[in-house]
Amino acid sequence: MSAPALDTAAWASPWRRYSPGDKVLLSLGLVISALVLPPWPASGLVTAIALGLILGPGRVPPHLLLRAARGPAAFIVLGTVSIAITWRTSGFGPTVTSESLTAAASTLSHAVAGTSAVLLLAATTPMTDLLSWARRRGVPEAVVDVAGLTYRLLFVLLESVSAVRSAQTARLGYTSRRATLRSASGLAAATLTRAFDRARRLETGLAGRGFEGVMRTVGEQQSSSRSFELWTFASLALVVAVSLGVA
Amino acid sequence: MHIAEGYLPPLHAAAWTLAAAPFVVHGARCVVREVRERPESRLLLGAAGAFTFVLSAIKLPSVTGSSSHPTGTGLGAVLFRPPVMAMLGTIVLLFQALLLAHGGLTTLGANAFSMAIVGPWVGYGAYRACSAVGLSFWVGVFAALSLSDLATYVVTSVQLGLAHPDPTGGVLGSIGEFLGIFALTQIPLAVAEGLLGVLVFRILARIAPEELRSLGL
Amino acid sequence: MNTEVAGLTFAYTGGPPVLAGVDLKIPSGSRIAVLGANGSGKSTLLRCLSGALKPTSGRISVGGHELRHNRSGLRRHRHLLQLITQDPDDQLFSASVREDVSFGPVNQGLSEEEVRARCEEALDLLAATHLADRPTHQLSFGERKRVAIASAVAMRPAVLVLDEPTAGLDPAAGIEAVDALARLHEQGTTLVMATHDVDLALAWADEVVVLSRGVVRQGAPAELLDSDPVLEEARLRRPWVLAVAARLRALGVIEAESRPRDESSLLALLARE
Amino acid sequence: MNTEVAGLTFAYTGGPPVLAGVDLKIPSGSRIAVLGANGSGKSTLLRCLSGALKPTSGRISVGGHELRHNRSGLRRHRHLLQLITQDPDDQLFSASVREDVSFGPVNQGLSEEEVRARCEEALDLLAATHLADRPTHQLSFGERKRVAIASAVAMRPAVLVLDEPTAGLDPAAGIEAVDALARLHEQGTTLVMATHDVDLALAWADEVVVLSRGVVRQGAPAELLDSDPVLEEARLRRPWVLAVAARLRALGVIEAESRPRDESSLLALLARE
Repeated sequence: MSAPALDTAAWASPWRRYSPGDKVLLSLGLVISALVLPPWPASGLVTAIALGLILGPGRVPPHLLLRAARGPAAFIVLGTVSIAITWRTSGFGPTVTSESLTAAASTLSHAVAGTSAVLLLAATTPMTDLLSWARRRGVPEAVVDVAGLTYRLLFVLLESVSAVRSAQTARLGYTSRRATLRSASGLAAATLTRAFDRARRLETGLAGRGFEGVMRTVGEQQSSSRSFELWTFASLALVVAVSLGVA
Repeated sequence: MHIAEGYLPPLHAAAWTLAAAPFVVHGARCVVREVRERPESRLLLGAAGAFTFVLSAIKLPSVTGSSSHPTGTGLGAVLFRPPVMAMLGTIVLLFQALLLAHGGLTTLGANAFSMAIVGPWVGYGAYRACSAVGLSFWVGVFAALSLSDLATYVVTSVQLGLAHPDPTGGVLGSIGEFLGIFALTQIPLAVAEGLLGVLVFRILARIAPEELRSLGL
Repeated sequence: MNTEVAGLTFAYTGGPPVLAGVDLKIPSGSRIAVLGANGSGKSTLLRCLSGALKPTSGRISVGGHELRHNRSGLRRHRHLLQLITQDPDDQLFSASVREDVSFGPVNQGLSEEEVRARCEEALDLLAATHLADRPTHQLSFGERKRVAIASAVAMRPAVLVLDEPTAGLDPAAGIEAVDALARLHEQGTTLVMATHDVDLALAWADEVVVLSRGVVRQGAPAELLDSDPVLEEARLRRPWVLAVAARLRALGVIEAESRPRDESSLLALLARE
Repeated sequence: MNTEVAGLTFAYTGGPPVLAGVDLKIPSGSRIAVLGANGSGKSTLLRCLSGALKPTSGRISVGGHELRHNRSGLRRHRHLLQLITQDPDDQLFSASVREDVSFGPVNQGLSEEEVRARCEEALDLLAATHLADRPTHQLSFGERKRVAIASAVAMRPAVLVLDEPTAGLDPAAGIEAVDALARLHEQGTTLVMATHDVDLALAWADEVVVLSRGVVRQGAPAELLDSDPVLEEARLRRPWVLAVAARLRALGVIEAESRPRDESSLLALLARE
């Protein structure tokens, strides 16, 4: 697995300068509007606003957005198909009814809108910003520390997973089902021991830097922007007004 | 299988979040207590979280020939115990939602309930039950990993079925439908995950016996 | 078994080309050093050679077999060519050295007996027989590097591509690694070594390949590594033996035809005068 | 602030002594290279210096403050002396460069304003200011090494101990690292560098410390690294500049008093002749 596209996008986005809290408000506001309002036109509006902001002012490269959207797309398609198909009580085999199609279409539009709105937050806000925000909002220090270390170490481990896997592939480790299982277990065990080793070495490294039980740092300063918040409320109001008007 | 954002109606999303909350809060308390007693344990917990995240990038052999990935909830439960996994698993699910767009924010509660709570508890329960009736450690590991994988998928199917009842078959019909779709791929995958667990612990027993001991295994 | 690369280009999705038309001819049994600063595309070239990356265009062939990126094509290619990465821990994932070395041969579908023979042979070539029953995590860095090479050698590839085989080793372990490569060379294996060490490249290689901005120059070490434009473009420094020998030739201290390639041959020239 | 080590011995539980009576005098503001083959006890010495290991016996003091292994003693010692390990991932715990560099100063109890100033200064000294807003996981190995050094420098230690600061770097990144060390030296920081690279030690250090079998010899680089018994016992090779210069002096090509310490000074001597 290469570096997650959304993470790359988030660190490079000019929207990083906005406070994470502001972006959480916007993103969750859009998600909830899409969920509670009638799918048409709310979901369409939310999708348009979210994607427009990601690609416009958020300046996320389209190829990164496409790569990021591939994962949820598979689930959404599979899930939609299974709603669209229904089993007739009389007779056998799957069938499609107008009722099931409507249900599928409304779920599809909810999912697309909701996912786009979450992508807006994910593609413009690095995890470290969100974690510092969570710390300021009263999430327990210990939990934020563990999450921060998880975030740092997962890249260290991802790098080693992909290196070990490509070495196994080169030595024909994934050419049969048996070999694949053997390779996968070797890979998982090696990754786990490396994770322990990393933790131990980091512990010594941090002790040398004066770690005595508190993991405090001084990082980015992003204060919330009044105009960003105004724009957020305006867009949400627009979505609500238009949706209720049409309905 | 992570339920995507927007896939659950608001009431369902809220209900599953409420259902998951006590477990996650309990897990968070465990983490806070652990860290207060031994400040350096946050490094080990961070590494455990990173490992849980990365496990899903490991390929398993599957029937269809396409790649599948282990859920890892059973392995995590045996190694780190269900309460801690409730917290770590939720952190990992949040990361998967925001780094990979797998899952979502309003569906985080539902996903945590199936993957960070029910999966680990069923796996850990199976592991303890096996050792209680005198079965070998390896049977316990196999049962823990395969059953936690299956339990996770059963819960996910129930969550989806409740949210999207079939117009003719109702809730039960649609749960059956989702179970049917996933069973095809999930039963062989659960077996593969169980075997993977046995092989992983075989290797660990040789290269990391001290670590296993320190985890109480 | 000659290795040929023709018109190789590669770009990561959404990025500029990293390799822009690379041509190489690697004669059977030769020792080739690949030089280039970080970012020159060296790792990308190695990963294309090994089949881990699929080039955007161009051809790679070993012994006349062109590399095709399908299941059977990749499998054949991996019988012929093996890449050894810089960090040995990327290749050592089993509990014991013997298990690790046997991983490749077992996947090649060889009989148990044959697998054992291959392992013994590979460990012997790498002077690592005494390590066979040790757990991999107890080995020193230099020992792990030798075992990682043995793991690839056990598959009997015709071509061995090594990324920085001496990096991170203390001088004694570095000499052991170079000695092991000499045994593989004697045995007929084609060796391609990527390195930052211009002095080692000059002393060791039959030919050098200098990469910069996605294109390569291939030639004799003493010529290419003494050429100002080549060195400047690739951001390499001149091997000290060449710099010193040039001055000494100009001063008439050593003969005008003397082309020492390493410290010992330079010192020998100075002893003779 | 001089650093002194007297009668340092260390043994891991149940093992033979790794250090057997080490004495060192490190003058304030000097550059010391510590040399020794793998297994010579080099890492153990560095970890004793940093306070991570508690010696079996002997004393370590910085600026007259003797290191005591209790909470306040270790805290004071870490204000004075910082160790930078070989692998930067052992020290970088945060995905944000800026947060990581601020960790040490925050632990020192400085005000937020002062912490920010220290971070800017440290990043500037390491030529890493442009990395402050990038995530750790997007940095190259050489960049991560510079950030790890900056994280220690931000604590303004009087003594900086570095384990192999140039290992694994390509030549350009190696030069950047050495340049950064030169800025720290100018600023008055005492630098102790453990390295395998005898050529670098000769060119860079004011004094070298050669470790073998748990004991050290300390002296001038051009003398210690030119002594056959010292080199043999420590399994080190002679820096090539010394080997070549000795021959050239014998041949009368350079003056008998010439003691070049690196390639450029040797070439300068040859240009002058």
